[in-house]
Amino acid sequence: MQMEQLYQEIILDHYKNPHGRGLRDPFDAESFQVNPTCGDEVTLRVKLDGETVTDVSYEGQGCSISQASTSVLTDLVVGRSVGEAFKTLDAFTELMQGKGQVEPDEDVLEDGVAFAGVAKYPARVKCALLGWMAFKDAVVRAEGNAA
Amino acid sequence: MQMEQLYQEIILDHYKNPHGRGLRDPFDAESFQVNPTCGDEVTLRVKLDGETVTDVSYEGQGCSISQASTSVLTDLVVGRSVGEAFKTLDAFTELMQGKGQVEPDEDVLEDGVAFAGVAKYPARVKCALLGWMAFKDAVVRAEGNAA
Amino acid sequence: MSSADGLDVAALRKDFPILQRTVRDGKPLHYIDSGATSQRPRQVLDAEREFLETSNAAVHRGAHQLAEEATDAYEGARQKIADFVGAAADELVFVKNATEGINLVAYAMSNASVAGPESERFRLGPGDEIVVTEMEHHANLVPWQQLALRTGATLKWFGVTDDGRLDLSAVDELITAKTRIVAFTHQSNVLGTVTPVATLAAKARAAGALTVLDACQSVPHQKVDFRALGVDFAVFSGHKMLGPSGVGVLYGRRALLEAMPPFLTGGSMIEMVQMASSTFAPPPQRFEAGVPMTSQAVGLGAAVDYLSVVGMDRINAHEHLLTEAALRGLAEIPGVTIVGPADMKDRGGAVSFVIDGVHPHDAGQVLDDLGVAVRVGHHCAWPLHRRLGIPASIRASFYLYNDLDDVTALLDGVRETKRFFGVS
Amino acid sequence: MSSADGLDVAALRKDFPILQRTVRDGKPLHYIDSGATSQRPRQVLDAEREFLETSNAAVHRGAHQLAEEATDAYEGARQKIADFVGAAADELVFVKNATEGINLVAYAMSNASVAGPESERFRLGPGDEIVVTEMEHHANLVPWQQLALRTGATLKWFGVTDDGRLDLSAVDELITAKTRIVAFTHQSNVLGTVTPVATLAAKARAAGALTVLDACQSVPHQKVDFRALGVDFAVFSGHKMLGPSGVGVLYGRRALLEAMPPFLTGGSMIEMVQMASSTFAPPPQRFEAGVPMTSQAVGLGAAVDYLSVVGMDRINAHEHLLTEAALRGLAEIPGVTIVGPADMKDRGGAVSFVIDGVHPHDAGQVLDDLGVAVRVGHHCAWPLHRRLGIPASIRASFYLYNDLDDVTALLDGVRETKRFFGVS
Ligand SMILES: Cc1ncc(COP(=O)(O)O)c(C=O)c1O
Ligand SMILES: Cc1ncc(COP(=O)(O)O)c(C=O)c1O
Repeated sequence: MQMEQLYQEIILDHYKNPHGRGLRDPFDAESFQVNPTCGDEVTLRVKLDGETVTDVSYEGQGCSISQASTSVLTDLVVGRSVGEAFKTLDAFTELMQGKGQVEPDEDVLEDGVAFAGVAKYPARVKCALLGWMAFKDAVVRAEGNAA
Repeated sequence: MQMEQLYQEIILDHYKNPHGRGLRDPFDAESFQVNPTCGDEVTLRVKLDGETVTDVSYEGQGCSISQASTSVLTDLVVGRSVGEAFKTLDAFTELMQGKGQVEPDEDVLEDGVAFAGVAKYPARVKCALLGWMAFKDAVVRAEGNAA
Repeated sequence: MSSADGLDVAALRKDFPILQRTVRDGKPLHYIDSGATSQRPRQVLDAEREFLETSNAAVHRGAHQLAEEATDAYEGARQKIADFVGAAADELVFVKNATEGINLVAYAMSNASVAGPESERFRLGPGDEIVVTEMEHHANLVPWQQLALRTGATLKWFGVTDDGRLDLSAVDELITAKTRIVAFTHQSNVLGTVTPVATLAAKARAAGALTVLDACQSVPHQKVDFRALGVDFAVFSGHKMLGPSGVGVLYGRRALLEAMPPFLTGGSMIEMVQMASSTFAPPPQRFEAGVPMTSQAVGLGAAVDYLSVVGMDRINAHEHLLTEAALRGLAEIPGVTIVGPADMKDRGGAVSFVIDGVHPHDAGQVLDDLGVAVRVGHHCAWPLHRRLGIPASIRASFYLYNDLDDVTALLDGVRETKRFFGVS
Repeated sequence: MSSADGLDVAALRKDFPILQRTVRDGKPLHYIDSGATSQRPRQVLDAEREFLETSNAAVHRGAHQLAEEATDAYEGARQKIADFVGAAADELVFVKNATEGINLVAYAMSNASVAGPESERFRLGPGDEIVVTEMEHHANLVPWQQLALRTGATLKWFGVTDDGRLDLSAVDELITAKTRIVAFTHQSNVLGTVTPVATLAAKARAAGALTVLDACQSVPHQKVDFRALGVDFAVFSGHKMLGPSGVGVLYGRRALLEAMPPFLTGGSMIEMVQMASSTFAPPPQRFEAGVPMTSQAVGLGAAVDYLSVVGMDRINAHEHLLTEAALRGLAEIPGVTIVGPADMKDRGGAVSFVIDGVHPHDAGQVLDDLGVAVRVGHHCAWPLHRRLGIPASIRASFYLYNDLDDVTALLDGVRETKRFFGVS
């Protein structure tokens, strides 16, 4: 059974006890993302202070992969600069789209390395990226609003 | 070579020397028919006198089969009653759609029996029926006008 | 060994090469996803290949021997399929899938506004109403939304009851003199629910509305006779009934097809073409623009032969048996809720369910790891899932090649899923 | 034995089972009708069958292993085909045939009037002009006539010269600020004429018009690069390039596909669906409603592999050699007139002609009786035939599996036709 490789303890922990969940005010921009093949959805808000991501709050419904990866996202980006956050986002995206061939960097991705197994299941990659897409979109909107 | 069975002398004769060709006045109704797969076309007029077909005149372009069968048509219907003409039409249609299994009745079809070989070539059946469809349509129109 | 219903499934399964394969490190494949697409027996694969190796040519266009043979094979398949669903050959239009068939009708109706007077009855505008149901597959919903958008007509719908039946209580408010189209499914691809087609068709007819039946999930699984059902149009897909992908069928009553304006235009569907304008061939050619899916039609003809030899009644009885076993087994597992009718009344072989505390996607993953191929998600029936208050579901859908082993594997998989995610 | 151009036709022919058969009482088959549809090598048949026997499932819908493999195979084919025509994978939409591809663009443009502001640039109305040519296949003419009818736009066209070239003398009157679409063929399926695509595309671009290229007769026969040609949209069909029937391709520049409203609607092309309205997925999914022609896409991928291994340049050179031989041979037969360019400049391997005193249908019948399969009629280019003053023509169209024997059989057949009908 390869399920243990896919569903690492870290993933199941984040799924059962998600970090930063709930929609909070104030925020600079909100993004709603949906996975059309399964109906999973997430609404995510970001609050920036200059170049710093000061809060990420979210609500949604979805599988353990999508919920846990959004929870991990908040750990990885809140308190960091937008530049750093986007670097992490790129690293996570690369890992997910790497078909299991990409070696994750634990220094960058921390708990995110637990998702390495997802990359072998193409139908689940979108789940893992759902919250991250929402984050990217929300930041772009926030910066657009500020400009 | 089975071509001699398809292109009987009678067909080639009618093709080279078509009977009743040309559009004539007076007429009661006209029909234009086209074979969309090859572009062959015929314009055909009928003149009725009560129940009698007194003239069939036509013009068109097409292969030997379509031209010859229209020529044979004029021989078979002019001077006959509409009822008789439609019986001949039914017999000819049955022969054409019979896939080579129908035995033609020479008493009814006269020169028309020469087309028996056409029934084995499905793509040519429409050619043989083109003028006959025009005749049928024109008579229906003529009777519609009269009514 | 033949099952209780007289179907020798073990023998049948030998006809389906893909069912011999294993998945996920050597596990036998339990393919319980035929509602999405069915597998093909070698008889269908062979028929298509034989056609391609002997008679392939452009149909209805050539005069040479290959073209004659190809046209014969293509039209022969049409006749065979027409016999199978109680229609005449010239009432069947080959399309690429059922989705295209529904779109064809919807676009022909908006095209009617720029076509001749013969297509008057297809014209739609503000004040006119289109009625669908809340249990439709997106294929029988979105095209009507778009038609409403194009024409200014209004879209209305039948609701669904909590136990997954069509809510007919408002039928007389829904189907009225304003109604122009009633489009509904014969069998829900999620719930398995079989709808009262004849009743709805009669109501629609009395109101002067046209009916469009989505027969995607009925034609593969039971004997269907479109004339007897009294519908005006119906669609189904080849790939769900042992046939090839890339071919589907639109049925339309002859008088309607004759009056209906074309949809896709181009070669083979014309009567006369000039630079400025064209006229069109009679049906079914009018609706088959371009070189068609020739070998696929031949393959679908072979699929219909295969189904007929096995017998639709026996197939239906066999699926009934499997569905009943699955429903019974699932009901015994704590935390599992059936989505749709829990009994066997007016119900086909799609069994959808949810597991408390486990997202369907996660359940599907564990099942897949055990070799059990089911579908998870909203199954292209998102509004239905929203209505039932669930984001997604797990669907098992049976066909003639499934057996009680597949049911057992499913039930074991559900238990293992619960164990894995620690829910009880 | 390899021919002068280095193509080992005898070896290639062994890959095509149908070419081994005989017709009309044992005569070897000379299949010179590839312009209508091509034959398929066993490599293509095998690829499709292997897919169906191992990985068949509904693509983009399932999460089980079969669905993963099927999706990979389907998207892998898209990538392969994209590489073959100089495009990115997400710029290719799978359609059932080229005809559907052209209709897709034409309907998307009329749908733009009820879509959001992002599709503004596709909207068409009175005063706007659509430009086509007099040498178009009905597939690239009738959809534009219908679009004009639906929107009130005006249809205009380039004429054809007596020697079968596009008459560009009026180009500046035809392509103006009013022009919204310029739709034209890359290579005439009747005349063999190759059109100056880059020139026309540049003119259209300068005028702010969109170009739609009918590449049905170019992609199978020469190296084509849509980006390099600078067209906005292009279409071609699988069945004309050794691939399956039931699959074709629409190419569209990414930015255009992204802004274009959908055509067929239903499953797999949506983003969100509610009862009253829906939003749509990004391209190419937005344009692929319903379960697609999965195995056919895989087969087309295999066809592209086959063509690439043989080499498009060698195929082109080989057809050049056969065409030249046919043109030379026909010119020597009294009473035969070539329809289209009589020289090899900007010319592909379709050779159409008429015989004085013999109707093309009758000539086709004699040729067929001799085992020579050619097409007779207007070849879905009726206005072109009318322009050239002929009701129909005889067309020989060559492909990689033809050889000089086929040319000889054609020429002998034409002579026999004349003898049979007693014309000299
Ligand atoms: C130039 C041209 N355009 C369009 C088509 C239409 O292709 P299809 O019938 O495969 O859609 C053809 C072939 O029939 C063609 O030769
Ligand atoms: C009930 C129902 N309707 C319509 C469809 C659409 O069929 P297709 O995707 O073959 O067009 C399906 C299957 O996906 C279905 O189950």
